[in-house]
Amino acid sequence: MTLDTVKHAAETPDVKLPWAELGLKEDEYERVREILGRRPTGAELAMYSVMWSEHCSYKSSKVHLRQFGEKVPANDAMLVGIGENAGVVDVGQGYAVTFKVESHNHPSYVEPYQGAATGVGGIVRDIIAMGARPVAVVDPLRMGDAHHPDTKRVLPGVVAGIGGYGNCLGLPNIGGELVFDACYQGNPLVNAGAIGVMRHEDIHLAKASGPGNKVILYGARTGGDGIGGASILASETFDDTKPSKRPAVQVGDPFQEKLLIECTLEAFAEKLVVGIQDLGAAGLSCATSELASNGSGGMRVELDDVPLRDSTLTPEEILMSESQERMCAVVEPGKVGRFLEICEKWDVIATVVGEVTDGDRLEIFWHGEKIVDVDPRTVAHDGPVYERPYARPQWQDALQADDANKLARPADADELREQVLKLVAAPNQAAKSWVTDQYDRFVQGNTVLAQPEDSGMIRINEETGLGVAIATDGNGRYAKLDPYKGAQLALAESYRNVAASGAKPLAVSDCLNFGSPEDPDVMWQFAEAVRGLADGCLELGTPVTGGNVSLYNQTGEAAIHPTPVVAVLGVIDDVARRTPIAFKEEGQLLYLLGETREEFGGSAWSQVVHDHLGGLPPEVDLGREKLLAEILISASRDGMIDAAHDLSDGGLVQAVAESCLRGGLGARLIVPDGLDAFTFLFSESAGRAVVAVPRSEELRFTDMCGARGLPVTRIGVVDGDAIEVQGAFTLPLSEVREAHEGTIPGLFA
Amino acid sequence: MTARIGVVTFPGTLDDRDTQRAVRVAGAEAVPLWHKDKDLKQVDAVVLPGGFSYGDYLRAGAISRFSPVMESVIEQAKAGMPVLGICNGFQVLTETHLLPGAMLRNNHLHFICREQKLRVESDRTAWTADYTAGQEISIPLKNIDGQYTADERTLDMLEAEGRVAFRYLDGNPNGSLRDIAGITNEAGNVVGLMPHPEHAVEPLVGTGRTDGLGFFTSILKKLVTA
Amino acid sequence: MARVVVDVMLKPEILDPQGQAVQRALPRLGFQGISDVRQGKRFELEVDGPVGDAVLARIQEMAESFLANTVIEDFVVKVEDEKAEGEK
Amino acid sequence: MARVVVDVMLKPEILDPQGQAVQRALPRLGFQGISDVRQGKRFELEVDGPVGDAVLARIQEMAESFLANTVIEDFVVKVEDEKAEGEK
Ligand SMILES: Nc1ncnc2c1ncn2[C@@H]1O[C@H](COP(=O)(O)OP(=O)(O)O)[C@@H](O)[C@H]1O
Ligand SMILES: [Mg+2]
Repeated sequence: MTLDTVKHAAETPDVKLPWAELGLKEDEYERVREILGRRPTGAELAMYSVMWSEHCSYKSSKVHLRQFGEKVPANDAMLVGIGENAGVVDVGQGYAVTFKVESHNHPSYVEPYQGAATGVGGIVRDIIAMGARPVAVVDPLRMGDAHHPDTKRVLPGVVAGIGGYGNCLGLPNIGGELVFDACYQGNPLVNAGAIGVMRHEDIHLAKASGPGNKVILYGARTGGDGIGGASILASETFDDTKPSKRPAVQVGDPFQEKLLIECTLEAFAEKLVVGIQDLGAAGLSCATSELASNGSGGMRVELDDVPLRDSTLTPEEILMSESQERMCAVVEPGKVGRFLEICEKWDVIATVVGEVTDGDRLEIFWHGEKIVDVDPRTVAHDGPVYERPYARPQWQDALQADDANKLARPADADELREQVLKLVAAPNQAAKSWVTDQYDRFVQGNTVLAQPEDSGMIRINEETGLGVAIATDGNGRYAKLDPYKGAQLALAESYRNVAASGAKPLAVSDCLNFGSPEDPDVMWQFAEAVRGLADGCLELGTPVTGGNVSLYNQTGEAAIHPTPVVAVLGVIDDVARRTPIAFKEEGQLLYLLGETREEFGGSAWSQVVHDHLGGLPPEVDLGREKLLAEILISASRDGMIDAAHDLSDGGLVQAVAESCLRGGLGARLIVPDGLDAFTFLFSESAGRAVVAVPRSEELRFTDMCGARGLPVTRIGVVDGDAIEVQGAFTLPLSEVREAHEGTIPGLFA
Repeated sequence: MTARIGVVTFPGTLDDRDTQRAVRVAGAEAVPLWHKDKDLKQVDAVVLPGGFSYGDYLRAGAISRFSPVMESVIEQAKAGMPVLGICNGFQVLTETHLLPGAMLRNNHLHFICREQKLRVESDRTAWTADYTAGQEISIPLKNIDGQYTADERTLDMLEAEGRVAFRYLDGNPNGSLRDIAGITNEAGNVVGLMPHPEHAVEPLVGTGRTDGLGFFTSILKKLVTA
Repeated sequence: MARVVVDVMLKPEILDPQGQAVQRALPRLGFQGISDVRQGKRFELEVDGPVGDAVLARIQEMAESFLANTVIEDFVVKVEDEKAEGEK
Repeated sequence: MARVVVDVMLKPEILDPQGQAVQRALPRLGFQGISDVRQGKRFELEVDGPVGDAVLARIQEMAESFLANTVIEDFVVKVEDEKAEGEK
């Protein structure tokens, strides 16, 4: 077998390469030839094909994602924006926080445990790569029908994988979601988010500058993971006899990753690192081309120096391998010794594999021969950009016309009571502690709030009490009815959750999960959702700092509901004033903030009682969301409320039930004038929250709401051991608890 | 004068920084100890904190047990130095045979993280003097290999000698025999338990309780008055 | 009563963090000359009645669909020869 | 190069939660006639050079002090007969 060197490629222009098998389109391959002025070598083709994939190049989504950069709200918190491994925001007192959400959907369907585990591993490396110590993770999940046998395979595995990896890494899991819907049956969504904290001066970027600086690969050895494509390249074109037995599934090694975190942070602390990049999708191809293209010069890499787990790997495979738990650092020559010492201290394998050059080429060598010679920018940044056609689906009007407000409502108080129980016991509304109890939420000793609170909250400074909060939300049912509003409702809910716990919403990360971009219906959903989110962020003043796009979540013609998952990060100057959801003091007054309208489109009630999805989602009023957030934060600051819980799917009754169960006390509710009991309990109007106010603060609180123009309605009092809706029904808390807490263990334990 | 309490870090230890914080909150000085280092830096007591040392890949605690630092800890523990093993630390202590028995996978096979009620059965150990025997406390529990097991003879001996230091209340979380959550050696200087007192020393974080602080104040008083 | 053993090992190309951790620990414990360690699972099944071909086929199926995760693991089914045991 | 296998199983008197979970699941999956399941570990060691008595004694020692926790586990060390392999 002859090595396909650059020289060889130039001399043999007519050799056929398996570009189609590697996922490139004909025009894309032609573009590569044009860029290089010759045919690519096998190694170059490997690099272009992975870097120009949908996953790495965002070729279908780019034209839309630009809006996040264009519609940027005036917000001086943003320190690093879109384009880096993760965005960074200023949270005060010299601290910066980085956070991001990513998807690991498909791998988690194939191998739930390892797929989900390596998803956590990947997002955490993005956080380390920014210079931060990871301090928490979150896991927004979407699964198929709760009663489907395959869900019993996927969910327990996913949960065990997220726990297995995150627990072993020592990262508290402080939030997430679990939503079931048949639309996710063959395409479960496993999104994972992470937060990291650093001092401003510790921010690191993925760039290789300074000719002569060394490129160090450290962490796990490189194996044949995730290189199906490259194996084709190796076997079909260059060596037909070679067995292409390469694993499609990666196995995570959280212990290795823990060592990686500690040794990287130690190197940062000693200021040894000029630039850094994690190895995720596209492995070394991505790390070298991105580091080089973001830096000032070129880069030269000796592939023979990469430590291998499998000595039969070809150079193409080494370049494409997605072996987990690896990082790449750029270090000045004088500091290499110390860097390697730190790696050794932590038993982490580290190897100098190349150096920054003063040229502008990325050159990669194998057995002394040059097998890659490219302008790294053409690999990392000049990928194809598609203007995919999109159009409002023909079925959209009919879907919206199928009005949920016209569904049969409970005929009497008994039926109402029954539906309340049914709602709180439905898999989507039921308690998720069977899941969250498999996650360590206490490790690191800074967890202020975790599930089932509205947001997860972490203290970042023990002396001052400075903390951050995070919430993630995304209602695919709303987004299906109207993707523009659906995206804004996801943003609004996440924003409201952060504010309800007393923190000030600051910035956004998102994970956009959609079907195939080649379907104009899906592309329209995507375009609308991005437009909605960008407009919403502009209005709320919370910039999008980064995120992830996951497309092709569909089986045959059937796409998942458009599912934009939005994470909002907030800051709280002193975690001592956080607001929990629990009703804990008898006699405290319950107030409903915001307005309740007859809004049942996409609601939990319409799903649980009628198995219906149609009509319009709730109205969005972001001005109102802002006002509500301000009131919730002021009330927390001035000690006017003891509990707050945002209202979302399931409406008021769901929120009250959760707050009662959390605090172990009941509530007596009075249906306000102008509302019927059904609408009061089940409507999903946005921009609302329920708060518990100590009697001594009642006047001050209602005056504040009045003065600022936020509708506020007294709806009852914390009392007894039942949820009583006056004039309608009484539900003993024990009965509510049994219904709410029994479902998920009943299905999956 | 205050006491110097060493907190060991193995590769994969997770709760070392929390344990150092708990030591400080109690008013003692926390001294980080490194697994490759035999030197105990003249500490007065040692805590082996929780986590997944070496990923718990062979068996929880099995690989760390052979570290240089443990050679010294074993030697000193036998000479009477107070040693507390929390969770993974407890597992290490059973692997070294400083404490009898062993840990199995939880009977339900899941990692479990929850607030756990315990009864302090013995206030005669170096780490529990600030509690009273029979006192009920509530601290976080979080593990997957937390099912305590030992043969009947050992269990009977532990009971007879009053060496069951903590017992689970309100439901056994993992199938541990005789609801055992923690035990002590004969001399009372070496104590191991699965739940995490270091996560319950401040009202604002964790479960919001401070029921775990007594471990650290117990040892501090003992050392300072000694 | 017969015993059937199912050995389940990660496929050779799959990373085995557990085996690696053991291997790396060996030199520190003073054991030299072991160039690779893989850690897998061993299931011992006590079967009622004789283990004929039909039973073995069922166990094979059970191993494939349940005991092993064939995405990442290989397995071997063996009827145990009771006498060969007991080396310890 | 030779392969030595160390099988580690929980002692018979120790409750085996993993084996039990497997056994409980079998009837639901349609597998009858298995009266007991125990789950243990299998270590495959690749030894440089020939496996003489001295090497075996060392591995025995390694199993006893490290691979198994003899408070709860028994172990068996076997030199693998390469030809007997490959049933799958
Ligand atoms: N939906 C999105 N919203 C905002 N930013 C996005 C989105 N998707 C991707 N990005 C940004 O594009 C950049 C490249 O993303 P990606 O290739 O996933 O990064 P990485 O490889 O570090 O995970 C990142 O800065 C990421 O935050
Ligand atoms: Mg990255």
